Amino acid sequence: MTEFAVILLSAVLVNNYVLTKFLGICPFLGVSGKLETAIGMSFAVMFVMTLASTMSWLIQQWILIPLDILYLQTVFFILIIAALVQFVEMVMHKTSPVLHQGLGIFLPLITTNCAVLGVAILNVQQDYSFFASVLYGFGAAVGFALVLILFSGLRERMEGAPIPEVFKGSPIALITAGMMALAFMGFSGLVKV
Amino acid sequence: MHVFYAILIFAGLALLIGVVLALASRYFHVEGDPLSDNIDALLPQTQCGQCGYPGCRPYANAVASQEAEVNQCVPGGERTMLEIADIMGVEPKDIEEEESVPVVAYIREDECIGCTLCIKACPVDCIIGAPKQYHTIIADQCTGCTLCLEPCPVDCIEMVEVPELLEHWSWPVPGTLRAQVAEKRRAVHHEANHEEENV
Amino acid sequence: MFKLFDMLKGLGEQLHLKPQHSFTGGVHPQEMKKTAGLPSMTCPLPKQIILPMKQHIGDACEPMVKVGDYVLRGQQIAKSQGYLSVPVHASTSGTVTKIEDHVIAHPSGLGLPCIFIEPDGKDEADESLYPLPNYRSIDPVELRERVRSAGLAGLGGAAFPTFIKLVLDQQYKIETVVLNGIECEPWLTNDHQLMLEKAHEIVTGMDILMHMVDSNQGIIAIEDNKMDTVDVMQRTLVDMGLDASIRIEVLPTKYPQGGEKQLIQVLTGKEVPAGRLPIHIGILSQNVGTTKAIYDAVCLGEALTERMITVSGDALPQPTNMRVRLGTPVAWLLEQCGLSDADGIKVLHGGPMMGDILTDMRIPVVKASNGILAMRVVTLMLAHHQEDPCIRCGDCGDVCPAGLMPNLLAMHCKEEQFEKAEDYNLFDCIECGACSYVCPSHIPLVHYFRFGKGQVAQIRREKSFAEESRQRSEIRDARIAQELA
Amino acid sequence: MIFLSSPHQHSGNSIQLTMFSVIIALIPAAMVSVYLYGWLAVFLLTTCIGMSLLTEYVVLRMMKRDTARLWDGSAALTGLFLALVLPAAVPWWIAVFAAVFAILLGKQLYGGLGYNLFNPALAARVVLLISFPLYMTSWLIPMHMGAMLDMYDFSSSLSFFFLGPDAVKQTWDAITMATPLGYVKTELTQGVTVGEALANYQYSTLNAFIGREAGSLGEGSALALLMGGIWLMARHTISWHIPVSYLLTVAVFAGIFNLINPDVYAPPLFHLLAGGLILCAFFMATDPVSSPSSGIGKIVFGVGCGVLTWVIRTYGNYPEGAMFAVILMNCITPLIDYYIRPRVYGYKRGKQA
Repeated sequence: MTEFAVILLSAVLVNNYVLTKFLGICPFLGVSGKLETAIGMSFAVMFVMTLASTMSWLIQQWILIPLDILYLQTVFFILIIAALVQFVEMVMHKTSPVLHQGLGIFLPLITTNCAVLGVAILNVQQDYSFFASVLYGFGAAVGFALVLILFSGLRERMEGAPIPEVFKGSPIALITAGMMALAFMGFSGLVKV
Repeated sequence: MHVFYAILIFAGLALLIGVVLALASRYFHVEGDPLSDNIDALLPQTQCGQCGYPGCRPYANAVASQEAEVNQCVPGGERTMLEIADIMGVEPKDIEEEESVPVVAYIREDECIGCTLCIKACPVDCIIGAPKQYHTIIADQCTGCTLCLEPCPVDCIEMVEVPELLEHWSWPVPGTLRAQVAEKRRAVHHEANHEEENV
Repeated sequence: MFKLFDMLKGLGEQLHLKPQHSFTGGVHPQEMKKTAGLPSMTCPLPKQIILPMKQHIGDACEPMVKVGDYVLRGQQIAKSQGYLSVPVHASTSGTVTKIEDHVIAHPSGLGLPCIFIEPDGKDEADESLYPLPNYRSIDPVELRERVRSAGLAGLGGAAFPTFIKLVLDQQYKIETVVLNGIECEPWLTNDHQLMLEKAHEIVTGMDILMHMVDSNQGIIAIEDNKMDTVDVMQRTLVDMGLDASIRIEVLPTKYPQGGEKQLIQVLTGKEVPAGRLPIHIGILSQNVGTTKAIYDAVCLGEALTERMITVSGDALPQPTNMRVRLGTPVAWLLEQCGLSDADGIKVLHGGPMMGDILTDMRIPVVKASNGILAMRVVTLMLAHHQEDPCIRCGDCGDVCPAGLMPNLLAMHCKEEQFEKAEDYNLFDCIECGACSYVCPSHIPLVHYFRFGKGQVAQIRREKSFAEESRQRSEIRDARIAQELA
Repeated sequence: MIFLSSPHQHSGNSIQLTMFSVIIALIPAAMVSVYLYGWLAVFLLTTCIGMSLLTEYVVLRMMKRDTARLWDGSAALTGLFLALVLPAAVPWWIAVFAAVFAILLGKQLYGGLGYNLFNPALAARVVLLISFPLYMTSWLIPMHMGAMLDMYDFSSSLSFFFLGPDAVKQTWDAITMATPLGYVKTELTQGVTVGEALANYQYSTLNAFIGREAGSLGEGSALALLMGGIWLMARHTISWHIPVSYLLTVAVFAGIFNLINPDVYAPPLFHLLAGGLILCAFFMATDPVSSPSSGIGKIVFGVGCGVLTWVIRTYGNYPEGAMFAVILMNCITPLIDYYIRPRVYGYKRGKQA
């Protein structure tokens, strides 16, 4: 039980994907303009990441290792992730066209998102059990979602602020992300992995 | 041999996923295009044609199918452009917003020859009259599109400013000078009249 | 946790305040009630009376007289158009000289059709409304019609047609009649003075109201800065034998306690649900001046032609309360109080918290005019209208009686994000001004809300117009298609 | 003439008034710091405040903004805050760096007063702690403990401030000591119990309360800070919500865990008086710009700060969590403002009419 809590806490706060591993920066900066889209993106990423870590574990254990074709790991993982993203996009287009429009290009981009591929690869590297790896994928996604939603709240607040012209947009967003990363340093040592 | 297996398995898996996705795409197929309805709802429905399309609906269709830019609706101004850009998920574009006061068309009835050409031009059917009779414009329904000015053979239609009503008055943004508001209204009105003289 | 918080708050309120309930927020501006206790005087007739065709909230009236007609005091000169409307009466006898647009007391400085009367000085009264002194034996429906035809609108400042509030429908049984003698605006004392001078008339008016809505519970609400009126009212109640059914509640002074919703909350602990009216929770509240006017209309048969106005302000040599004929120009009123030089002075219509700056001294007083204040510009917000950035201190939210977050609301209005502003309950703002009053950055918050409300209304108008146009255009397209076919 | 809506009267409150009352409220704490560290405290305070004002002035000029803003008191206040959260032993260039960072990156780049997302002083403090951990965790032995009084005269202090310990023929080890929080944390990892560690440290609650323990310049004296904080609350410059909920949460968490295992978890009073908690609770977390607006939001904010402070202190690598907690909660402030709103008149909770 403690082990699982440690995995979750570590993935969400201490080794946050965005702020300490610097993975998934592209959607982090791209879809954080509005709170609503950020929340939609968070759920999409949570779904994809959890499933991707589950599937990658299964493929790793049942296909890649038995057949000794570990060198095809990346290709297999990308295939699975791409299919998952495609599936999510179709469901979303059907159920929530507005969110689909809002996420725009970033939804297909999850396919090549380093965070999603990263979670799949890091997962198998760490030799987790099946449940632990699902939890790890989920935790990483929750961490991503947490940071993305917080960041979009901050960016919404910055709207309309008289920020100097040269710092408007990405520069000030990156400075803010840096400050957040520093703040998250406070969590270091929280769990000893 | 080993490589052959690997390729086979990879191809098999890809095929399987392809089939699942194909089924899913059939199951989750999206009917129609709610997008153009949504855009049409944002347009001011002046039907003025300034966007280059014959009315608001065609422009909405064009935007939805990404044939037209989001900044072609002049009467809608910046607000409409931003709203359209928002639902299209594209970057807002500059728009030439002209400062304007609301105007409606007015027929000088003693000059009207009753030719009905303006009635045919009006996109919202707000000119009433019969052949050889004076025509008149229902000011409450006129969108101010100016499409009736051109066809009139005797140039008896002019655009007049809608009088500012106390009931429809609203507070300007804080810091606005009273003199500025009056001045702007006067200037725009003057310009409109001036243009008319030139035509 | 919210429950705990509410509990703590309730506990705090019980410890601090005498009455059982209070409203959230509120401020304590300097009272400046200089004219309190000064006997009221009658304003002499001006040289010209200007009567706007709309002196109430609702639809404008239609003139019934022509230029050159001779009219009597109390004669109806304009009839109401539409339901939410009350007629206008000549406020003195004289000749109608013209009917044309004239600037009125409105922040826009725009004009409305007005009837101009040149008084002949005889002040002859019209007798068409007969007195009904035995009101207890008269059908409420007839009394309600009297209240409407006498032109009564709320004299507290909002000028909502009075008869609309007198719902006789059994569906909404009115339990409690509240007499609003709070007068929480600084400077104003007209209600205060009226209660001192016309206690009998006010209590009778209240009795008429209670008869009309068949209620036997009345509350007279007075703030504790007017203790002299409490004595007078109490004595009057005892004299008239009404002290069993009507009680006086003395409330600690706090602005905006006189707001109808706030007062109801203080007296009963109940809130008027959003989008509904006090009658829906069984309460009828009327202002002191209106109640006195009800007495005049019913027992004396007099239409509303005169009202009590506080003429005061830090630039006025002789502040006083005056009984003024409706339609009297403000300049005339100020002249009577010794104001000759208007340099560096702005005149407010209403109190300093909710009133407007008058744009013109020729503006006539109307049913809604409860105060005319001549203020030196340096003492007004106008003097430092430059706003500093919002530091989000939240003081505005602490004082908001409606429980809004004014700083965020104003920010959304400023950035023209009106949908978000509506989400933050823009339309539940009562514009009391408490937020702007305390803002350390001098942000004109109420102004932003009014701007936002106006813009939202305009957008809605435009949307509905666009929808109509779209339908007409579609019908036309269909017709053309048919003709071609 | 302009269009101007009612109200036409004003309470007379202003930004300047607010800022200067906070500065006045911090004067007792600043005086205690002078008592503890003598001339060094004076140097640090002047450097921080001076550099903050200078940076503010330069930035305002560069951005072509009204330089009168300099006197609204916010830059001076940021400088004062900054000085009070720095250890007394930092060299001059750290103070300068901190002031420039706080004003430039913490405040002006975000659009100046009213737009900063994080408390500028705390943001600078966090950056320093992570960039210069040695300087930021070396705590000078206070003057009254009397070890090296000769180091504290004017000229020695000056040389130390500008040239470091070598200039006064000292070594870091000789002139610094651990704070109670840091000491307990280190001892706990060695398997020593809290009680023993406190006894070894010769910890006294009274000393901690009146501020005779080592620590940052202004965080020592709970007494001085409480005086200022309660005065501010009485003036309604700050509301009670954040300080009370913050301190209460820390006390409750510490209390519960202390009851469960007093050997591992420090007692509540120790937590309350230690480190920068009281300074943060009364002066940093209540920074109006970066904290929520509504009363309920403030309580949520305070509780969040409390939980994070205790968690970081107890389980994290850093002995002191208060400033991390406040900065982390600053990130959440916009969401709190968005989701947690006061109940509007005429609505039931949850926005139903």
